[in-house]
Amino acid sequence: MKYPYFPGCTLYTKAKKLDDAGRECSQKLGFELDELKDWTCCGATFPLVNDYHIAMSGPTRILADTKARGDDKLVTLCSVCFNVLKRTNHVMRNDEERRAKITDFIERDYHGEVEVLHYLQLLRDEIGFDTLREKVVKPLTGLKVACYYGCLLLRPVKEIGLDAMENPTIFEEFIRALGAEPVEFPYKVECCGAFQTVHSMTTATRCSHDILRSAKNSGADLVITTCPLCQFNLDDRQPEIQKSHTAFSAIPVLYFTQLLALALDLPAAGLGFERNLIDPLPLLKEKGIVS
Amino acid sequence: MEKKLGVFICWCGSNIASSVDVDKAVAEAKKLDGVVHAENYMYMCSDPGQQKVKDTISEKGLDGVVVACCSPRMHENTFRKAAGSVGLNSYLLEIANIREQCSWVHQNNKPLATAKAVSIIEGTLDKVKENLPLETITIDLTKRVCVVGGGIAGIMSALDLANAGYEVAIIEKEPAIGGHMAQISQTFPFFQNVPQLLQKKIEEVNANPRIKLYLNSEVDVLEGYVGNFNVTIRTQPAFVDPAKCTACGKCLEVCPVSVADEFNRGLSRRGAIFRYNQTEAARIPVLMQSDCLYFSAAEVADATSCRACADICPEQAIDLDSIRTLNDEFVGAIVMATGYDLYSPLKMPEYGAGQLPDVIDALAFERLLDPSGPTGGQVVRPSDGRVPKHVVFIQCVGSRDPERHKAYCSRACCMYTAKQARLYRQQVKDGTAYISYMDIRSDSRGFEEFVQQGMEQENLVYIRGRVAKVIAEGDYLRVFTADTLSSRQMEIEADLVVLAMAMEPKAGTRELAKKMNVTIDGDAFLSETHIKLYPVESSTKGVYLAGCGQSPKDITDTVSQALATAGKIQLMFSNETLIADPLIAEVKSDVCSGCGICIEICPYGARLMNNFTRISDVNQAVCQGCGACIAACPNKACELINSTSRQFIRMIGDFAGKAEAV
Amino acid sequence: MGELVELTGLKDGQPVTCACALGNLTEFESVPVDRRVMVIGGGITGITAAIDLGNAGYQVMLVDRLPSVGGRMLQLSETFPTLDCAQCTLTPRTVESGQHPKVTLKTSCEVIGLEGEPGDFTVSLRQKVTYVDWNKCTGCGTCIQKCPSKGIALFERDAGRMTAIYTLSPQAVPNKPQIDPDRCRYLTKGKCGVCAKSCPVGAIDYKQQESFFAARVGAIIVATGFDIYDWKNKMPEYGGGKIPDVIDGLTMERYLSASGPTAGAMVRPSDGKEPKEIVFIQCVGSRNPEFHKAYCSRVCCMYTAKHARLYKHKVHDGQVYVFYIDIRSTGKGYEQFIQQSVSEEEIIYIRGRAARLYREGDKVMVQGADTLTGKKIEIAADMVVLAAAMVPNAGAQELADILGIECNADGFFIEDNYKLSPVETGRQGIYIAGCCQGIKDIADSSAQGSAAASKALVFLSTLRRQNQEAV
Amino acid sequence: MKTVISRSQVKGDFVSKVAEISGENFFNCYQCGNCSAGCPSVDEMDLLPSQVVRYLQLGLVEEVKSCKSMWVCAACMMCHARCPKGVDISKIMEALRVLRLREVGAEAHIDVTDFSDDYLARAPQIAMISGYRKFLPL
Repeated sequence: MKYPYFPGCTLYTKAKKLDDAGRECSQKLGFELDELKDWTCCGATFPLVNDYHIAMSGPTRILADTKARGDDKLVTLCSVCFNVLKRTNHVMRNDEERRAKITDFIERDYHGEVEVLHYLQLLRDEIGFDTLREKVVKPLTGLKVACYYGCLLLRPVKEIGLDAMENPTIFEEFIRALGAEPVEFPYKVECCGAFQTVHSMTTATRCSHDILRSAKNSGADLVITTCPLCQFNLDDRQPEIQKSHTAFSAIPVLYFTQLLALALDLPAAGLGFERNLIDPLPLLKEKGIVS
Repeated sequence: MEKKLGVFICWCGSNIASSVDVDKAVAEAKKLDGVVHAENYMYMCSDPGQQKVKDTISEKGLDGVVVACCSPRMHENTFRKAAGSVGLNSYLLEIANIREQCSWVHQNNKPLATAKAVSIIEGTLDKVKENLPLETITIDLTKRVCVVGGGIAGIMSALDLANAGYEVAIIEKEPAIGGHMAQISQTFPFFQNVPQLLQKKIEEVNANPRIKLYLNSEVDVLEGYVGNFNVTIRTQPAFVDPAKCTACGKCLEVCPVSVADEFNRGLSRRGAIFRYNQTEAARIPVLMQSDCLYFSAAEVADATSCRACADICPEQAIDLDSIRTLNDEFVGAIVMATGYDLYSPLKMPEYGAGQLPDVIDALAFERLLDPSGPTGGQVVRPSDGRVPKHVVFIQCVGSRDPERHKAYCSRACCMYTAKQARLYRQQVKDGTAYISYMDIRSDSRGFEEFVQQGMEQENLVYIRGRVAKVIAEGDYLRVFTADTLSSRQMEIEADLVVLAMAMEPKAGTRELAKKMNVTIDGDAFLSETHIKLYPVESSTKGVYLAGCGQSPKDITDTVSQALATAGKIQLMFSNETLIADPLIAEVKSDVCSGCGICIEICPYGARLMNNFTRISDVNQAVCQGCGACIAACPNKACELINSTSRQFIRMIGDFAGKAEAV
Repeated sequence: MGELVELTGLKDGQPVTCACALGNLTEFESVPVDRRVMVIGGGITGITAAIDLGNAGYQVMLVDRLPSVGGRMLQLSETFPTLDCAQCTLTPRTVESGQHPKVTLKTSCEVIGLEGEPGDFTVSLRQKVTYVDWNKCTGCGTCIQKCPSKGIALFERDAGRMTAIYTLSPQAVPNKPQIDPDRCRYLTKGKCGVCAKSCPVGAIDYKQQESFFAARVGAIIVATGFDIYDWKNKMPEYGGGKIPDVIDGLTMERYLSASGPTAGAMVRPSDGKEPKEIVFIQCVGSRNPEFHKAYCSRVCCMYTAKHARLYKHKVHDGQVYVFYIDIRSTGKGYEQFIQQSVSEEEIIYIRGRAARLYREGDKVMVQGADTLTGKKIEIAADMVVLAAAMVPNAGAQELADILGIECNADGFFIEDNYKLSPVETGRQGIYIAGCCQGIKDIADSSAQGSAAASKALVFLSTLRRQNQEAV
Repeated sequence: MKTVISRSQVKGDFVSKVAEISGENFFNCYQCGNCSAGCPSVDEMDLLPSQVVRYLQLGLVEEVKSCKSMWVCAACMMCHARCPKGVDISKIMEALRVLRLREVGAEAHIDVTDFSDDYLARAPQIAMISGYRKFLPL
């Protein structure tokens, strides 16, 4: 089975590990991620004012390209890209006036025909977590995982509709399928500070601390995310957090595809753990997941 | 011979006069064929206005009248009565609706509105020309009442009616009457002991020979019509024979089942056989079929069915094989006192209800406060039985939330929350009570004072802001809120959180309303006919509404409403028979082929096949003149009296003509 | 009360001495006393109770101090939350009460004494002087057209003018005029007499004396209603009634009413201009235990929102500000009504009391605060409407003493039990309903009217049964 | 210091513009404060989210224009997700931001030269691009 795939800028560089693992796993799981040709940046933020059409022309073009290939689905791995494409698609489907303006501008014909899927969603709805459980080679037994959703995978619910806003479960179901144990923690849908990391670092640091503390208090060994920005904030803020909160002990923050890869017994070496600021290997070794 | 017609045009203050030129309308009306009199007046419905109509009828000997004013719903009766009082058959008077159907919808086009008004008047005149003088129909009246719901509304209504000398049947779903009031500890604003108040009323009910109780019962079928309802009542099997049972309690001890106790809002557990509550009225145990192993064994293979309770009972009072029963009650009127449920806290995941044991709803807190409750009236945490030192009460949970939950205000929460917080503080002297609110709604006599006292004497901390989230941290709860008055985001560390959940109509109200053919609103509350003039009358004649099934309200207002239904029914019963409108269907016996289509189509069961003549008769008492059969009849054998096809075709002709003119 | 002594001697069938009394008293007395009820107060509550009892076959005497029934509701423009015209809703009921064969209207009439016991009360009443023989009067209205002396109209809340001989409204039931002795030229200066001359049936009687009569009834329903708090004399901070463009809510009703003094045109009192910026202030005298009334007047939040909405319907480019403490919209559909008004009409609700009003040029300066922004707010308004507290009608305490029932410190009649007997008083056979028991809206009032009627019915029918069983 | 409110200011251009491009009706808000209660950025804010809407209701333009809150909003949309009246404050914040950034001579709110090399080496593109979009003049 072939799925059109949009990696996005970050996954091509800073978050390569997220991308690589995702692609390799797909083969193990019996489907192929078929990367779009000459794709462009999605814009990284969905324009929240209704007169900022130019910001939507990028994502619209990506969607129109997918349609032009004759496809009706588009898969993404990055929460940000997912959110931007999904919301753009929502406008294309429901806002006649703005759709006309934008498609005229980029000279493409598009009415929101494509369905935007997140990799997780693909696993749940197209592959099925039960199938996934069967394909797992190395169950991550004994690993306590805090599934951090963040904002963009879920909100706004009416437009994204991936899962419930307050108590989503897709991520936990995924983790159970891998044989690991998800821990409930109250901050799983709170914000990490997002792009404030380039403007108000204190916000990002404080938000990250709340999330990580809550995850640790709930007994988590590590935190997983779908979003490079979340991963960056949660991982890279930790040294600073430790300065201000001496009691705080570090906790690794991984991409969900990295755990997936481990469970499918892909070599840990190829998973780019060296890029993690907080090294997960000691923990993974201790848990007997990597030798 | 042609009728002498009169036209009376009402200004309705400026409601009509501002967009319809009433003088021009009069002038135009005078020109119309058969019209011998036309005039206008500021309020035709007023005393002098009606006097004009009466005087003109007698002076000019009118034998047809059209009053052009508001909807016939408002004033048809008013004017027909007036006409009748001076000897004109009231069915020769018709209303031409030139307000709702004309002036209100054409406010910025006076000439057009005026022309339309005139054509409406002309059409109505043509109808009147062919109207027949009619006499009202009399219907038998059974002076017995059925009250659906044994909460405080049903009890008070039943007591008044029974004391007035009428027989009453109360249908209660639960094993005991008292409703939600039985779960409540004390009242606001006077801290009266609710169990005592209620017990007195329950005893009055039990002592009253005219009141018959159907417990564990529901309405199965409703047939008939005002004055002559036949209510079929389905009663769950009474596994315990009250005549034999001595309430020794042995059965309670041996039952192996343990489930959450609904009456105590899950704060305690009970067996499959249990006492519904602690009131004297419920001393006889009841057996919940759905929980009992004897019955579930039937489904589960190789399970030996449990008979522990039946076997231990020294009186052989328990018969596990007893069956449900059906009874018929023939009554003249029905009171719908179906009451409310609390909106499920599970719909508020952000408050952790259902997951966090120390987040409870308001009725659960009432159980904690009740001396006969699961904790003997001690406020303690469900999780570990500790006395909570910091309690956060959250108001408007699910209420005033059009986006995700209920748009309406649940009315009683502000007051019972203040009461609960005060009672808590009176019990836990070193405790703190925080109340998260948007607006404090203490609007009845003594309520405002009650809340203010709470702040002054029990130092209740009111925080103006909606709570965003409640999470568990260690063994306490963290409440994320904001105080919009000090403009601060706040986090409160609480031991217990109490949710003032929205009130919603009792589960099943929708279905019941359908059975009783009573209309409901978008939130499934029972609809009254007119919020001011007919606040307790339902859309179906003879069916009355009381209590929270109609809209959320406190006990006082519920009781007022219940008494009002009793009053309305007493005055209906003060006559020996009922009078009905003769504007119903009739059958041309020479045209009817007896195909029976009308019988299928009639929503009131008013059409019956006459087995002797083989044509379809009309039950005059039941027919509401809806016209369904007229539309359905393939042979045009049915007509609505005084609304015949001929009359309507003429009226349409009039409008069409005018339409071309404009 | 000297006359009371001899009055109590009155027996059934004794004719009423006063010529201005309406209604056939002999018919009222044609039924046994346990089938007669007196309703005191002819507002929506009293009328509802009276008609219910009449329809139940009881003879009812409906007593009101004013010359015609209808009460406060007749003064209202349109009613929340449906915006029905109050006239259209009420007039059929007033008319019905006037025409009902079993209801006897006693207007311009006051209760002055009570004897006897539950089931057989003897109520003494004073028939006030009207200077018009209502039995002769046909209500043709010529006198009113001809009367040369004009003055402030009670019914119009100072917003309109009326003649010295008047009916409260064009829809008055009964439609019989009476003379205001303080303004009548003949009665003050001894010359004029235009009404007497113009009356086709010679009903004017300048020499008319007040008279007294008694009525025996089985039960009594008290529905004496409310009045507006005397803010003009008690609240100097709001101009004490000296600022022409500061009016109270009930006066606003008259301005908004199609049948009001301005025929529904939205103008301000001072110069008849259309107000473009209008400020509503809630809780004026209410929720103020220190200086005024501790209680909440319950209906102000809703009628203020209604006023704001009706105002916007008339002045599309106008701006509305509402000073409030808490928005209280607890009835069926009320919350939705307020939220819709705010969203659609862009009404600005400012959370805080207005501290002071003063006039500057042709503006009314409003000094208030918004506790949500934490700012002191000042608005230069064209007009200000005060939602003044509602209080029990004058004389509630006296009536309570006469009837032997209880009144609280605020003058509201006290029921037997707040929860389970909201309309019964400490005294059997006497019931209370409507705003005299506690401020409430029309829906709750009329429901209570029916509730009181029910209680009276139950009491009397039980009494009859007991008597029969005794025989 | 007292605040004078008038019709002209309540219906001022700036306020109307914010309403227009955000597509939100401020008068839907009944000031329950739920947004402020759940907002992650409040610590860095001078006006609570609910207050920003409040100021717009009253047309207090200057305070709103100069407030820090719009700049520290992380557009996490939690406020909208829980708003009982369906007001999307993230849109209002964005509207305020872009109107400020569209002004002639609008200043930049971040400076790329501030960022250390190893920060730039690690910070994901999405962070930088979002940053440019949210904080640099258009």
